[in-house]
Amino acid sequence: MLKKEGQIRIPSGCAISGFINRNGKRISGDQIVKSISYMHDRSNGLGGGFAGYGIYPEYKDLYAFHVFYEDSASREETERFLEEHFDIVNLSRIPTKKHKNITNEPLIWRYFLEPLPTKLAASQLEEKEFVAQSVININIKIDGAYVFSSGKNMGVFKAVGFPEDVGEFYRLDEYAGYAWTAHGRYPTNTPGWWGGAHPFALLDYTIVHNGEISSYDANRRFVEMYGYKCTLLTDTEVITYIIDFLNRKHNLSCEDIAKIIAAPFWSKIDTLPAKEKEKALLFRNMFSSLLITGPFSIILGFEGGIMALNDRLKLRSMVAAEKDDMVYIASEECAIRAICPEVDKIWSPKGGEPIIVTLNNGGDSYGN
Amino acid sequence: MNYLIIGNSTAAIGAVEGIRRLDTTSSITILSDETYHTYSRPLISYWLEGKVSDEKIFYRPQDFYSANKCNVLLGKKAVKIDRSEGEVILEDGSAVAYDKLLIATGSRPFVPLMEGLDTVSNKFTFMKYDDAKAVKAVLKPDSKVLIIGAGLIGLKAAEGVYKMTKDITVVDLADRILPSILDNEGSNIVQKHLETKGVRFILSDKAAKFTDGTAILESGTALDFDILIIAIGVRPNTELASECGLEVNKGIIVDSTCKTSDASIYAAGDCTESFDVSTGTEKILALLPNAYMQGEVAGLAMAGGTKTYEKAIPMNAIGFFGLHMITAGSYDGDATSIQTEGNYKKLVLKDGLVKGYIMIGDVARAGIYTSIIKEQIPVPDLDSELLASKPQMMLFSKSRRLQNLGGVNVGN
Amino acid sequence: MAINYFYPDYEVVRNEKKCIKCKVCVRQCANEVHTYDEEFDCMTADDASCVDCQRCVSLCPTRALKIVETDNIFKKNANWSQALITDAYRQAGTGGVLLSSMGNPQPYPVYWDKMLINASQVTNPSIDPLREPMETQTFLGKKPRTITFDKEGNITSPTYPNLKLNIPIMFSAMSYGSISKNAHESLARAAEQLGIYYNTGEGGLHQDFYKYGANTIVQVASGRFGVHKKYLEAGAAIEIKMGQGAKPGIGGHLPGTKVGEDVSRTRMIPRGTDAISPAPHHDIYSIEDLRQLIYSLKEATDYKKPVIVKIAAVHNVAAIASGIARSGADIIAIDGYRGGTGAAPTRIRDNVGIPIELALAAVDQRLRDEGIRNDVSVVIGGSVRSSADIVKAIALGADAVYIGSAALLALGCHLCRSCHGAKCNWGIATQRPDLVKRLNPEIGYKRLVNLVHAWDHEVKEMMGGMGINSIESLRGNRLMLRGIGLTEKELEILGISHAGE
Amino acid sequence: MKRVYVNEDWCLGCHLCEYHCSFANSGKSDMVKAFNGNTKTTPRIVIEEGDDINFAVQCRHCDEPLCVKGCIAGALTVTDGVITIDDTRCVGCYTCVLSCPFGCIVTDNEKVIKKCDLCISRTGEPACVKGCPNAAIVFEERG
Repeated sequence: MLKKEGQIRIPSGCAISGFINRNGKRISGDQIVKSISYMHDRSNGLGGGFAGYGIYPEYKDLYAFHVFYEDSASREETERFLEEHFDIVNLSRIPTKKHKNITNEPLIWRYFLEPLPTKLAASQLEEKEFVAQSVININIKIDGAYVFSSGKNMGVFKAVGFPEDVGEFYRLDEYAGYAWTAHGRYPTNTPGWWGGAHPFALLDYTIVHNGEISSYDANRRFVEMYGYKCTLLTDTEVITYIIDFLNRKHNLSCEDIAKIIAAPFWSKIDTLPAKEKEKALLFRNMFSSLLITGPFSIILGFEGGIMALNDRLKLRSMVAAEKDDMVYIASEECAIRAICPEVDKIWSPKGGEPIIVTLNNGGDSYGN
Repeated sequence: MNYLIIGNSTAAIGAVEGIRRLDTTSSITILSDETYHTYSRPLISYWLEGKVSDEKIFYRPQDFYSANKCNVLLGKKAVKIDRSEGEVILEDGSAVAYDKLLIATGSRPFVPLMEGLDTVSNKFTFMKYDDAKAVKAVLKPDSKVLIIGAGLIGLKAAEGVYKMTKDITVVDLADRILPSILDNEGSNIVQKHLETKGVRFILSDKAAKFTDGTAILESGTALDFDILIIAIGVRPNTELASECGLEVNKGIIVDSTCKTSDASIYAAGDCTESFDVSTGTEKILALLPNAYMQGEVAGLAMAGGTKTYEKAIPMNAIGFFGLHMITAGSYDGDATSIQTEGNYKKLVLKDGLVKGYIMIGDVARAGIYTSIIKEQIPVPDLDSELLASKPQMMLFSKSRRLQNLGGVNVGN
Repeated sequence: MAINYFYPDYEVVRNEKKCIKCKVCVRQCANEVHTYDEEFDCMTADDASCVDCQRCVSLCPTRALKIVETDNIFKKNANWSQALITDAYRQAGTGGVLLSSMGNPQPYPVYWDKMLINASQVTNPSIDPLREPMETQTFLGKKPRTITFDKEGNITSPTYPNLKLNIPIMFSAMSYGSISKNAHESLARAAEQLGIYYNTGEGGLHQDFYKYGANTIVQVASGRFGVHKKYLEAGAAIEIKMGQGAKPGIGGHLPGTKVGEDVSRTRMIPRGTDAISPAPHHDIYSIEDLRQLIYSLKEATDYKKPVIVKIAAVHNVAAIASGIARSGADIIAIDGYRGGTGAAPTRIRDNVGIPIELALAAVDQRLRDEGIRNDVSVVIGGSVRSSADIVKAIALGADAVYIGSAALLALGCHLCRSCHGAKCNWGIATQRPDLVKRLNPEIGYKRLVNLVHAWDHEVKEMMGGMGINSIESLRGNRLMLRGIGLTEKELEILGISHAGE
Repeated sequence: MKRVYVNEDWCLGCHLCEYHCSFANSGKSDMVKAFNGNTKTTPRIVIEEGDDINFAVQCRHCDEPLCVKGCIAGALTVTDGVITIDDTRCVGCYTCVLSCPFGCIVTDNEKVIKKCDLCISRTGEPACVKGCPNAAIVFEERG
């Protein structure tokens, strides 16, 4: 019998797409569904998903947890846990539409929460760390429950199926966000599990990823030293944790994170000006186990922006385009042209060179 | 530039090769009173013996003159040097002009006046190809050969005829053979060796008079012979030089570049005097290597070079009937000698230097001794224990070895 | 006494048809096995003196020689092997401790040979090292836990001295005394050319080799031979030797016969005296004491040099390593029980310690479990025999490897395991001038460079096959390994899955 | 030009160079044949052995070769810096033995002298250098 995510390492090939409006203008989810649908052949029906930013303006200060439950027992247990640690402002099933290609769906719930001040104070943790640990706790400890989205004013929607079907299933045309990412999955070692679909998210970080990294276990064993637990054994999961670790725990910028996970070659470092060289050397030395090798193209979503990055040898395809205040990134050009036929500029980013786009005006991430 | 060389033997060839190292275009003219392509004089005994063929007696390949762009006038004898006109007058009265002239006239056999010699029909000297050819023409199996002179030429002549006839008698006024290169012990060893081959020696005696076919010695002994070879000694051909006013002592006087007292005239080879570093005296060193070296230096100097030749010493390598001997330098000094069966070695030291040596039989690596004498390496710089045992590089200091065996500019 | 007679272990076989009596074998055997008999114009051999070092075999120009194992046998006994019986006879004759050298030759499992390496197919491209950059450069030493910058972007958090290795291979500690000066020169020059490090061992640093200091690790061992301020400052790093894989728990002993003029000066001991390294450091009876020595050495060198602590792989190695990591060491070197030695009691060499593979896996996991793996680098040695062993070691979690025996092989060692006899025919483990000169460092260093380059090339090929283009992505990447023929327990300790899983 | 150089620090006195030289000059296809037959070829290389030091000596191929200059038969010639002997011209007078400052002209019972020709005509690399186990003799360009 095939093992699912968490029981065995799951490599996978994929399609990714994403876009952002620099001015925070909110765009309907049907655009991202259309874009990813053009790369149908890059998926095999075993997973599709989306992340939208700026989609919950009415609850923008609350953590939005999206949770899969295998049964009501796990829901009850989870809700007990949530009630213990959080103030649950709103809870509901996530609206879906029956779709012939989407089957075996679990219970899919959404909670808008904020940590209970007493619990937060007692934990002596920062708020985000408190939330992250809570997510990890649920995912590890509560059998049958899986939190797949946990950021503010953003949400992940994923399922087993082709991404365009998943988009319809989740009725994404009813959401609007300033940034969207999408993923069509082509895994080679799983029967397909809803939790294992992409994007993978922790807090407001989401990752869609195309590739199969060969540094996986080196990366995993390193981040696990710092309180992370890679339960899914997927690349996306470990990349998300790495980014969370570097950004949230080390306060490093996206640019610096790119210099660590797709570090410049030593030969390139040798040619850098002294100050840059010192930094690059230290990064590579200090975070050597966070270098990601093997093919990948990723789109990282976060509050107020997205970053796209290729592995340093550019072993996976990825193109980027601009049109007015829009920036598009996708595995294939067709996925961009599908929703933006006339672009101002289109290019193929070099391996290891990040594309980082944040909202103008210091990030009015709510796009109002 | 017109180079003119009188002579066509070793020194002349050395000069051609010297000139051509620096000057590949100017004209070189060679005058020779013989009619042969340049040949090696020391090879005539081997030719007579049959060990060297007609082709191999030549000192350089047949294309030597053309390859070196030499104009060769064979059978032309130079009779006068006109220094004021810068030309050499030939026997036929014609003149050859020169800018630089080399006198490489060599030497000739010395034949003293002896009573009745003119009555001897088969009498020969033994220096030129023609001499050897003449001997060969009359040499028959069982010919009785009488050789006057037990020096290098006489004994080589003996070896040369030996294949045809074993009836050889050598007479010398000296009390031992090869007196010019060997000491008493050495002479004895070589004499005994030759006597085992059947060569007879009559020493401390001389021919008093001749009739055709018989020589009467001073001691009264009468010796019948079919062929008489006179090998008493040689004399340098210095007449051309002296007659035109160049400085001549026993040989033509030259400096370390072989220049004579006339700046445009050089001399090299057996007709000159060299400075013997082993004795510190000027002397005629009628030796083939010496002739070549002088010729080469002269050629280089004539073409504008500055190389000098000042490390000459008397030295000889020769063998008779399979017994080899190598000698060099002077024997005046403290000698240590070792004699073992078939081998003899003598090393002579004086004033803290190695001055000379004799090696007979085992002559391996003798050149190391030769170089020690020529380079005048002080004995304290050598491993004195090893010095007498055998010639070897181990004699030298490590730094000198390094220079010799690991360094650059090898052999300079 | 007849009981003291042992039939030789090896026999010299000479093909008389091929032998040209050149006598190279006679001239080259320091054990005087070969002789030429003038009277009978024939070659003879004294098999009893032969150690099977293969010198004569290698130099025989007509390939007329071979050495074979004797077929003289004692009555077969699966329990009492012939070697054990002979050893008992020997000890009954001498009353002495048996001595051996080089690494443990007993048939224990070799875990390197029970692990297989992964390669990419289809879903993930392998990388061609001839076309793409393939990085094996690495740094050894403590890494900062945090990084902070000032407003101008200058780094303000503390950093620590690290060793830069172009290739994750270093030459193990081998003292001048146990090996020859020419062997040391070969190692030093190779290290310099390769951009790696060699290690003085506990014999001090010969004055001629201070110039290679930037590529030298200077060792401080229990005998403190040759240790002084200039020595400490000369090296790129300082290694405290607590133990050695070949002889855990005991010290060292260089006989006075090997302490000639040069060795005496380098070790700072009188000529001709035995150099005895005590079993423990007599100023280190506990982990706190080790911390004191580490910081004394750092004080002495102004905190500019990383400090390595080398231990033998013993049962409790993971806990010991954790203690060392928390004692201020920058690098932990672990030496497995197959590691070489110039001399060790046979029973200790063959029975004490544990395999380096298991020790490494345990130490790496322990340090990660404690979250301190980035505080120290881990270097392992003790029989790294090929580039494949290196790939496996790094995948298990090592930062770099020490090679000792392999380096000596490059210099000509034939593993005859007779170093303690001091008559090494290859000019390695000897101080006899006529033998030492057989190792020409000009040849030696190039062979070392070749070996390391070849291995580096192979490591890169294997990395490329795995789709990895930088050594740090291989480090600790145990998914790249699969066990074969291992028990659940062994797999668990190694932290790897079985082949097929 | 490339020459054979000796580094006596590394010479082991093993004499292999001698044997390789003899073999190379023997014309035999196999070293065993070269030595176990009736005729043995004299090596053109000489080993000197001392208490602590050994080294091999062979023709230095001098820039100003006294052997060539002194040869009475024109048998020794220089081609591209390499001094060779023409067996058919040599008469065995040994003037070269007398002249060579390194003692590198070798004689045996045959009429003609023997000397190192750097194995130019055979392998291009001197057999002695190839056969030296310790790089005590090397074939290289210096200066």
